[in-house]
Amino acid sequence: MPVYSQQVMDHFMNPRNVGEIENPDGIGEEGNPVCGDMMTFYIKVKDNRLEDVKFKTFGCGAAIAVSSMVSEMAKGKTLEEALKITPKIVAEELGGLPKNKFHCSNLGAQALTRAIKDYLGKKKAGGDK
Amino acid sequence: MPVYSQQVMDHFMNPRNVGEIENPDGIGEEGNPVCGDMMTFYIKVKDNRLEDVKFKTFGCGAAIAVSSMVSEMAKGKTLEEALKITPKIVAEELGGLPKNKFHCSNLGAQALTRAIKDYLGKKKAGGDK
Amino acid sequence: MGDSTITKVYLDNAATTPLLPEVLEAMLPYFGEAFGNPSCLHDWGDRAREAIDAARDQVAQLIGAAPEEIMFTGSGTESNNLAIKGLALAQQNKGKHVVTSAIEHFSVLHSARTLEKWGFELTEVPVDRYGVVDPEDVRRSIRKDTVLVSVMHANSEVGTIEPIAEIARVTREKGVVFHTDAVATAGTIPVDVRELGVDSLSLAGNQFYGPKGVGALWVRKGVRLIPLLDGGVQEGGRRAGTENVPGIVGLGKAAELAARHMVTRIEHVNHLRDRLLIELPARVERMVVTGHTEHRLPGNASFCVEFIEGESVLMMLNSRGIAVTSGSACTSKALKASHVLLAMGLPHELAQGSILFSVGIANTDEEIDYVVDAMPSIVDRLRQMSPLYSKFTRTSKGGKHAGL
Amino acid sequence: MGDSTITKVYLDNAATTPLLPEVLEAMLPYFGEAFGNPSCLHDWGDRAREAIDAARDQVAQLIGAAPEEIMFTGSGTESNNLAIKGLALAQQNKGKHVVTSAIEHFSVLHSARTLEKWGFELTEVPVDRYGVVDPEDVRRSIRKDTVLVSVMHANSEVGTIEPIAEIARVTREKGVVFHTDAVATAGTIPVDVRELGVDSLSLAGNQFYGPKGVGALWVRKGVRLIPLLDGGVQEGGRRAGTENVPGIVGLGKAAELAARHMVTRIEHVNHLRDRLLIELPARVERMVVTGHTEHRLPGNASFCVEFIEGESVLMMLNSRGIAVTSGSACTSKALKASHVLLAMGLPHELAQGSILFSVGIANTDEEIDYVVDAMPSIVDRLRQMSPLYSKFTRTSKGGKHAGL
Ligand SMILES: Cc1ncc(COP(=O)(O)O)c(C=O)c1O
Ligand SMILES: Cc1ncc(COP(=O)(O)O)c(C=O)c1O
Repeated sequence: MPVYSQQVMDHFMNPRNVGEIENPDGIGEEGNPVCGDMMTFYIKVKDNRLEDVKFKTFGCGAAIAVSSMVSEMAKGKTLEEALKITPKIVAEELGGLPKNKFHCSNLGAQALTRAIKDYLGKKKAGGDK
Repeated sequence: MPVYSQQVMDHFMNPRNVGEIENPDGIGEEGNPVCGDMMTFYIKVKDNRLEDVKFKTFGCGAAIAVSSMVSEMAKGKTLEEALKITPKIVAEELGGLPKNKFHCSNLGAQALTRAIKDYLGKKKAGGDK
Repeated sequence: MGDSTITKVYLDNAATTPLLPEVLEAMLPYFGEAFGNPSCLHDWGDRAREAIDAARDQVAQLIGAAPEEIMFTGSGTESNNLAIKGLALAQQNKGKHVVTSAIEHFSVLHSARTLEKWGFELTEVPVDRYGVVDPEDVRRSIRKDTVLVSVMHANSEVGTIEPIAEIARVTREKGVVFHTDAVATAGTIPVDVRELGVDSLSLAGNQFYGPKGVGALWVRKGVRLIPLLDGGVQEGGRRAGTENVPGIVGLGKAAELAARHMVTRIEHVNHLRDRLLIELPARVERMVVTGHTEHRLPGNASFCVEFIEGESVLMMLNSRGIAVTSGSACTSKALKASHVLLAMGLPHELAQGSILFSVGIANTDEEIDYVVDAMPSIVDRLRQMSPLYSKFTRTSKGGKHAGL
Repeated sequence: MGDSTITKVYLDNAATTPLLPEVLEAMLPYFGEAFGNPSCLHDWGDRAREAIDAARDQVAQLIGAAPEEIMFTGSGTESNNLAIKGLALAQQNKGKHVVTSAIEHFSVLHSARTLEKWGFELTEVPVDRYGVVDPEDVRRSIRKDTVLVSVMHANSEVGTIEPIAEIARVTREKGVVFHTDAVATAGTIPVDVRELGVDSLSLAGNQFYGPKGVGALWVRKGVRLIPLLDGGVQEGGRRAGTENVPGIVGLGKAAELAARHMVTRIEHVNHLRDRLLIELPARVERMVVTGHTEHRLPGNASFCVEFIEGESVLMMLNSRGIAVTSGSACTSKALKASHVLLAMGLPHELAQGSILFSVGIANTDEEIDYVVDAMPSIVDRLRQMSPLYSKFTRTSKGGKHAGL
């Protein structure tokens, strides 16, 4: 499908890290079904690193590919590194996205960020306790 | 040429009565080169009949065919009969004309009428003399 | 079930249909030695002019019109633009109010929006949950200054056929010009402009096995229209530009074939369509039919699949060689849910899961087997990825599903 | 001289050109299995989309443009309507004055007249007796509220090529958008939008051995344009409607071939054209060349024949199998003398006798022999019928002829 790059097609047809994590350290949700795309990211953190990243996505081909790519890029990274995953980098790693699909790459990075912040918030709350 | 009927094509390709009459009894001119069509009719009258009719025409295919048809229809008719040749009858005899060529059939009948009136006027003038 | 040799199934005939070989055959001479310009006064011009005159007769025949009332255009979209803008502008000193339905094709809706920019007012009459316009709603929407009503004959996205003759009774009573967009119906189901009672009707060749790049607009004799394309005097001065002669010839031939084979075509595609309408929801839970059950375009099998999004279904189907459309994706490429489904009252998330199978005359029972077999695992796979589906399974699985 | 086996000679390439077999070849797959709708997200859609993208590259290449600046339309007429109306409307709060030349094609002139109805003012700059626009006249016509200048690249009726680059220098200096109608030049002579310095340029496939029913409009990136056809988001939202895929592919192929063979084509048609320009007036008294001698379209041999009317010459030539055009007869079918010739200062009666031979790449020396042989007797025959000619012969035969 020339609208989408080979990388997008690969991540769409064989998405990495689909699923949920039981008792995740952080959860991040972005988008909503009304606008057509919704992503939930689950993370497991160990020694400040993303030991595991999983996602579930409702959305178009790009949304699924972006989620998959973000999860793959994030896995194994430190939290600081993972927070530096920008929509632009995600789109580049996917070999580009059609203009009207840019917002999907925003959502992916945002959902991951939310999950990390969720973790950091909980940790802080836990530390404070 | 389906824009023109077979009759029009015949009269255009083989126009009858082209030419001038030396010392005509009447001359009628209609139209002008600015508007694209101009016809001159020459008549010879004997015993109130059109013994001879000739024309010269500058104009489109329809104008030439109309002139030819009018000349043929008029020849041998009495003046009264010839004055009854209307544009409509000319167009009918030609198997119809395209809408934007109707004015050509007007011109033909008018030029003939003018030639007859020219003759009648001269005769009157001559008779008065 | 499922013939293992099948690798490609085209079920997107609502987007465009394949050209019939007979139609191409009819067109070929006009790409060859009969290449003349119909406006020209010589043998080449004559041959081209005769060809488009013959095509005009064929199209007129298809819709019960007089040939001189038919104009050829470059697309269904152009026909609709010409009708909406041309009919409204021609009457603007009578009034500046136009009425459309809420589920018109964008070529009608956006033309009406352009009229709004030019100072017109626009009323969009609603539809019910099957996509049907109520003629009484049209009646209520008509004002003293209403100059044009436009309601489509059928909506290709959900297949619903509108009560055009009933609406025409209202517009005639009110003395308002009535245009109908018959792009989805002309050449597919019987269309007779006198029986429908409309004043203007648009159609497109590529919807019934004719060529792309050619459409037609019928306007009842005596109804005034301001041209969209100014220039030469082609098409009676109402649509300038050198005529697409081969395209017009193809449209004519397609019209002739459509008229001749309409009954058998309808039977064929409705048989396959009915299989999809019945077998898919039987195999896929929470896959619901959209549109009207009875007043429905032949070949149209439109659904919404809960918890997943249409484009991803479409892409998965494509990976199995199956071509379909999601919502109005093909014409809008927009990310928004179809305006048609929303106007029918479907919730956004359900509308996102729209998927349209449109059957054509070339499709077979084996192909339908293949599709019915492919669909459940695709839906399943996408639902396994969907956070909406996990929420649904976590909560009462037997609960009421959203919408419809 | 004159090959007796010749029975048909097409010398009306200005009206439309025959389709090249290679072009039809390129189009055929898109009438066949590659019939998809380019907007659709499946393999059929992809194949069609790739095809129009490739054609966009080919057309861009022909005129030195960026592919994304090219829009496909349904004709040269549509391109001109879109440009004139679309560029003017997009700037109407900057000003409501447009400038064209007096010899534009009706698709430009009548679009400008429509703008007048919408409250714009129009200035038509004159031409000299060769049909040339003076860039200084354009400069003088530009006012504070001028938003668009449109001057054609060449006039196909008399062949005159306009000083577009010079005019563009003026419009750029004044900051006014400049459109040029290159329907008669693109694909025929070198056209480079950057060298010309224009902001918008229209072209049509059937002028250079491509298909009918397809044109293109180039608009410089960043220049705003209001669409003419509202609807889907095809062509970047600037021209809605399902694309004429085979037509677009054909236009692309024709553009590629035109670019590749331009030099040899020009040599060929100019050789034959020059024979007509020299031999016809040598054989037919008072047959005068119209248009510019140097800045002239290849293949264009335009004349006025005194004392007779063009259509009758055309019909006589047609009876001998020779296809030509008189004035703008082909596009206007009007009875009026060509507005182009009148703008060049020719008297009406002379303008009535206009006759255009337009040579194409398929014409041969033998055909020119045949035409040169046929012409004197035809003119003679019609002059024998002409009252103007008898007046002329009766008065001083050696006198000055009218006009020129
Ligand atoms: C109902 C309706 N109207 C108009 C159109 C526009 O036709 P086109 O895209 O051929 O211009 C379509 C296209 O599918 C349609 O379904
Ligand atoms: C200079 C010029 N512009 C525009 C056009 C219009 O092109 P079309 O009739 O293909 O729409 C023509 C047609 O010959 C032309 O010569």
